[in-house]
Amino acid sequence: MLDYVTGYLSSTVTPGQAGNWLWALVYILIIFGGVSGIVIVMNWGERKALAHMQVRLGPMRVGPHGLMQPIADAIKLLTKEDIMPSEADKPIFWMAPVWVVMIAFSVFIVVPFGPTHAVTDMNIGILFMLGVSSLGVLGIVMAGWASNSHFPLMGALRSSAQMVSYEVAMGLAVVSAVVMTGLRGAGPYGVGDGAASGTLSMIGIVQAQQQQHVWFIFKFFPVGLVAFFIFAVAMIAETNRAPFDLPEAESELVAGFHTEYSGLRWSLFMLGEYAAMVAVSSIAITLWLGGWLRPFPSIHGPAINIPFFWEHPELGVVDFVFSFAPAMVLFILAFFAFFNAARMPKHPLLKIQTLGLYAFGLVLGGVGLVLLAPPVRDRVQDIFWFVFKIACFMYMYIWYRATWPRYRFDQLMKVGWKFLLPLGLAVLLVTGFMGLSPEILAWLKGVR
Amino acid sequence: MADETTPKDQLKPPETKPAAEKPAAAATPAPPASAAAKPAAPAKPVAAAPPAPPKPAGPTPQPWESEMVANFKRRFGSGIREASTYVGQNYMVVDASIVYQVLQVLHDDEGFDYCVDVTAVHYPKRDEQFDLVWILYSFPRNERIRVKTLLKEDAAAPSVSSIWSTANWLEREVFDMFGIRFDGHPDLKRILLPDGWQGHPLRKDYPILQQDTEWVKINLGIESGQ
Amino acid sequence: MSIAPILNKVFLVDLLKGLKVTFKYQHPKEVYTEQYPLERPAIAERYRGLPRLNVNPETGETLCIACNLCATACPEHLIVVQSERNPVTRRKEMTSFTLDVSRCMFCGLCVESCSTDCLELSQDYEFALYSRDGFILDRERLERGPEPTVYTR
Amino acid sequence: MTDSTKSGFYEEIGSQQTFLDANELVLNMGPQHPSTHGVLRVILRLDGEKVLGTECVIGYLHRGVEKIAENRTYTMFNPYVDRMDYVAAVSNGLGYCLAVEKLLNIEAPPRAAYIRVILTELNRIASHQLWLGTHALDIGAMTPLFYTFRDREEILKIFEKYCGARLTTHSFRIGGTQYETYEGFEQDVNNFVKFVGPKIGEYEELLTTNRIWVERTRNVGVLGGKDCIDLGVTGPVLRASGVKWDLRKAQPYSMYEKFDFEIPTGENGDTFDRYIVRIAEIRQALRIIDQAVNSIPAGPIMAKVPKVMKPPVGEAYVSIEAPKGELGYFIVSDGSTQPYRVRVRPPSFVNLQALDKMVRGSLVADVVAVIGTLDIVLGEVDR
Repeated sequence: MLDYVTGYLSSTVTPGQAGNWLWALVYILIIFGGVSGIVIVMNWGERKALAHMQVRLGPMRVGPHGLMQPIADAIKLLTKEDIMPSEADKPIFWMAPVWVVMIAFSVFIVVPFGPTHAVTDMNIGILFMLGVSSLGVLGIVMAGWASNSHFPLMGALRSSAQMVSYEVAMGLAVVSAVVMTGLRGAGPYGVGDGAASGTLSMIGIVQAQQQQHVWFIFKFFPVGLVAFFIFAVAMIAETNRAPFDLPEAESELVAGFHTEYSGLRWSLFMLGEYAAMVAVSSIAITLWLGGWLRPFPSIHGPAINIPFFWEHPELGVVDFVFSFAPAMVLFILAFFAFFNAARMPKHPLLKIQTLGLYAFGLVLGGVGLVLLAPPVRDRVQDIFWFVFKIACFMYMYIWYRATWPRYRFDQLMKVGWKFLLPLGLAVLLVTGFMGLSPEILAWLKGVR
Repeated sequence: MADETTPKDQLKPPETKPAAEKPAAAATPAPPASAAAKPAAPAKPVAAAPPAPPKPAGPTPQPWESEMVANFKRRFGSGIREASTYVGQNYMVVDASIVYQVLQVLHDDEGFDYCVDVTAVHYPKRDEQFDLVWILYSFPRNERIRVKTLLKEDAAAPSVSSIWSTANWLEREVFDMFGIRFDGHPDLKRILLPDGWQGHPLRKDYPILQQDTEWVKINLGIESGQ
Repeated sequence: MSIAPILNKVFLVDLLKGLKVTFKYQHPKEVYTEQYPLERPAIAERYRGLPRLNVNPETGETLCIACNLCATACPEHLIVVQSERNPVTRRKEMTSFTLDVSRCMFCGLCVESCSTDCLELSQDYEFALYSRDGFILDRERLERGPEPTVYTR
Repeated sequence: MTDSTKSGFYEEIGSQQTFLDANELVLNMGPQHPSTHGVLRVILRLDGEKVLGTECVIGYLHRGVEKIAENRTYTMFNPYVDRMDYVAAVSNGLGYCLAVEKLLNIEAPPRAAYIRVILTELNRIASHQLWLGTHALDIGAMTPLFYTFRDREEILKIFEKYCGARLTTHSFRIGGTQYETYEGFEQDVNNFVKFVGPKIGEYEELLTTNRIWVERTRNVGVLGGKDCIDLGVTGPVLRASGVKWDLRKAQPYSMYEKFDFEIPTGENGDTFDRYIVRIAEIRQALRIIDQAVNSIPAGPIMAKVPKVMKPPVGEAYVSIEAPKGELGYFIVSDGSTQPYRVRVRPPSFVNLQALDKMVRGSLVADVVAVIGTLDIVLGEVDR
């Protein structure tokens, strides 16, 4: 058994590719649990971060600094009365949240948390992701229709229109990234040491970035950046988050498509929404931000040739230093926990909470210590960087939500069709042109 | 609160107060009393206009002399029953038959382009039960004027919503509260009270505790809204 | 047409400015929330809270002279003062005093009308009950005055 | 959706066929809706998201204030007016007191008038801040709500220290004010003026230049000056349409003529202009407060008022510039201790009437923005 495990751990392909069904199942379970965990943390984090941006405290009562709040919420939602409107289309009403969650999670099959840490690696991975994630809108339309109520219906209609519009711009941005994988990195900022073949595989895309020694966000600067920007905007619209949260615009449509939902079904919608946020963030990370690669992924070996950084004599040291990052982040979190525990008001009622916060800090510190151990340190690198990037994206989501007003429906369409779509086309054209420019230049020379 | 169950007898007086307090409040003049006092000054401002007011102290309405009033008097003759100034505020009392023309002229020719308010006052003891009051303001003249007319109980008033759109809701409110109908109003129905409500609450013969118990029973499913 | 507005538009300066404001306020020092039962709010001296009947601190006798002015002044008519004439001193003495706080709007007119220092609106604001009956305060409760809630687990 | 047609609801509402040969969608916005600011119910007739017509159903908060007034003495009715426009209770009280003073033919002493001005202007700021927060929330910006409420809290603290109540203050009495300023009042007010100036800059940073905010509010709910006057719309809504009219200047009351301030006006009469006008009004109010608090005269705070108020027979209409618009009181006295009739001219009620004209042909999201920009308080609409 142990041999089996270690044998797998040293393998270089994903379980899906290896045809290793048992490990695939384990991965599915881990991803399901992990993404649910991210959603739970995000739930707490969103409420806290939003609260602090709004000069509030957020949840403070359930556990120290409200750490237990998501769990309390979950218990409350699960034990709530299950209300189904009498006029609702019952099977569809029942199916809609399940559908949303199912779709949101099936996307994660191809998300590479590391070179081997994915359920499978399809050769059409990115296509699969785009295709499956856009099926999520079906659940929203189902919910809106089945509720037999006007607000949900309008929310569903808005949602479908919005998703369809932004799929296009999103697709164009993605295509430009996919094109980049096939370019040898020529052009004005051309770098790289080999001819990468174009790929749609998620892992392949990250490996292309590794080979070309550049995150695609910086490739053909600012082309990659603009493509990323298009994707980032479309991504927010796809997941119905502020400032594009029209389908559930609270002040207009009460709660949009899930107005009639409550309790468990509602929480499934929330789970689906947050999982979808994580999913599209992972696409963005994979395509533009180097996936599981750490920052400056190429500064570690002698064959370095990155335009932004000069040659460095102690290249191995960089790798070494970065390998401490996971533990450091956990130590910082533990420090914050201790710091806040020490700052807790001295009040007999808060004794348990203070102790709890100390314990939480200890747990974080302990995990950090474990991550210091060399074998774990090496193994956890990829996943850590991926999750860290996801966390940054989640923070951005919260930050936007706290700051900006909401677009109106027609303006949303305008942004999608009149701004992002032409920009996406332009980016695609420029990407192709920049990639091909040496050949074109050569051809032009030949003509002359 | 330990004592919240003990003094059961103490609960009684406040509980029964709404009904019992009316006579007590009548020590200081209450609606019945003031209504009874009405005959003493039946047509208040109109009767009070002559220089011998019932109260010795306080300001009295002075005749309002101005070019505009002279114009109106010339044009409508005795239709302008009174034009006075009271505490620095001008008002005209106009016959119900010509009030629409007067208001039209005020809007079109005299520049009273802003209808501040339409309201009514009920004098049940009077022959013409209602004072209908239009409060107008003129932006160019920076001047206010009140136009009043006296209405019999079942008489309809002309609607001025064609002159000032703002009168639409204000007239609906007067209809709702006093039951005064407005001829030519585009959509005369109750505005603050529910559609099927019986009675017009701001009439003086509608006591403060009265309610449409039937409506409450049907629509709210409770015995009383109080 | 200067270039600055165009640049502002292209580089999303207007949006970033907003982000800066919200980011700045994340500092824990900016938090404005009061953790209510732990932190007691500062109540102004003139606060109009739960009514109280004052007694003479030396003798413990009520200061109320049963003049009924508060009951007359109350817009909601929620004060009922009952009194009887003491045959010895020939003065009116208050026998009962009830005040229905559930209908009180804390306007303070009763306090203004009180000819002695008896009736007062105290600084107590924590008065929540499960039944409306408890809001009808009798003389004993009013003289006892505010009973600040003590929070325990 | 088929079931709602069965009930006859569409027929009742008068739903018509749209050009695509489909039924209009009748959307019941409210009375329980996050952004109808209380219990306003708007029946929207929609073609898709486009508004074909609206009908306001109001009265859910009707408490019969005018009837109550007829059964209370002049003094006793004073606290009730606070409950109409409860976010600007001080203004309500000022209007009522001025109206009764007019009937009694008395005038508040200068010190009282100054205190009244300070508190009313503070209340105007509080009202506008609350409006800004909720309006921004309607348009989707969550955060300004909390910033404005945080700053409004400082005003409420001053109110609490001054008169003992935060919201429904009942701070003015007929003939003056009941309370002398507390120790440190001037200091508090001055501190507030200094404190809130930069904060307004922050609201503006979040909203004024923000492209989403501008797009959401520009050319939304446009109301021209002529329409405003025809519809009787007053207050910031009127001024945003370019009509430079403010009762504090046009017919000064309570010594407003002594203060130096400007009337901010807009040009287009759209939602954005109304926002700009209100923000500018907060700044002007700060100016007035600054002048008033630094030149507050000494002297009595109460005129000689009879214990039992019996205004002579007569009637008077007095109006003030409340944060929402012209707030008028038409009081008829029959010489007794109780008013014979009190009519309140509520700015919110009249302004709300313009909703239909403003949203016809726009989208559902604009309805929300326009309801917000009208700054209605349902306590005042329904009274």
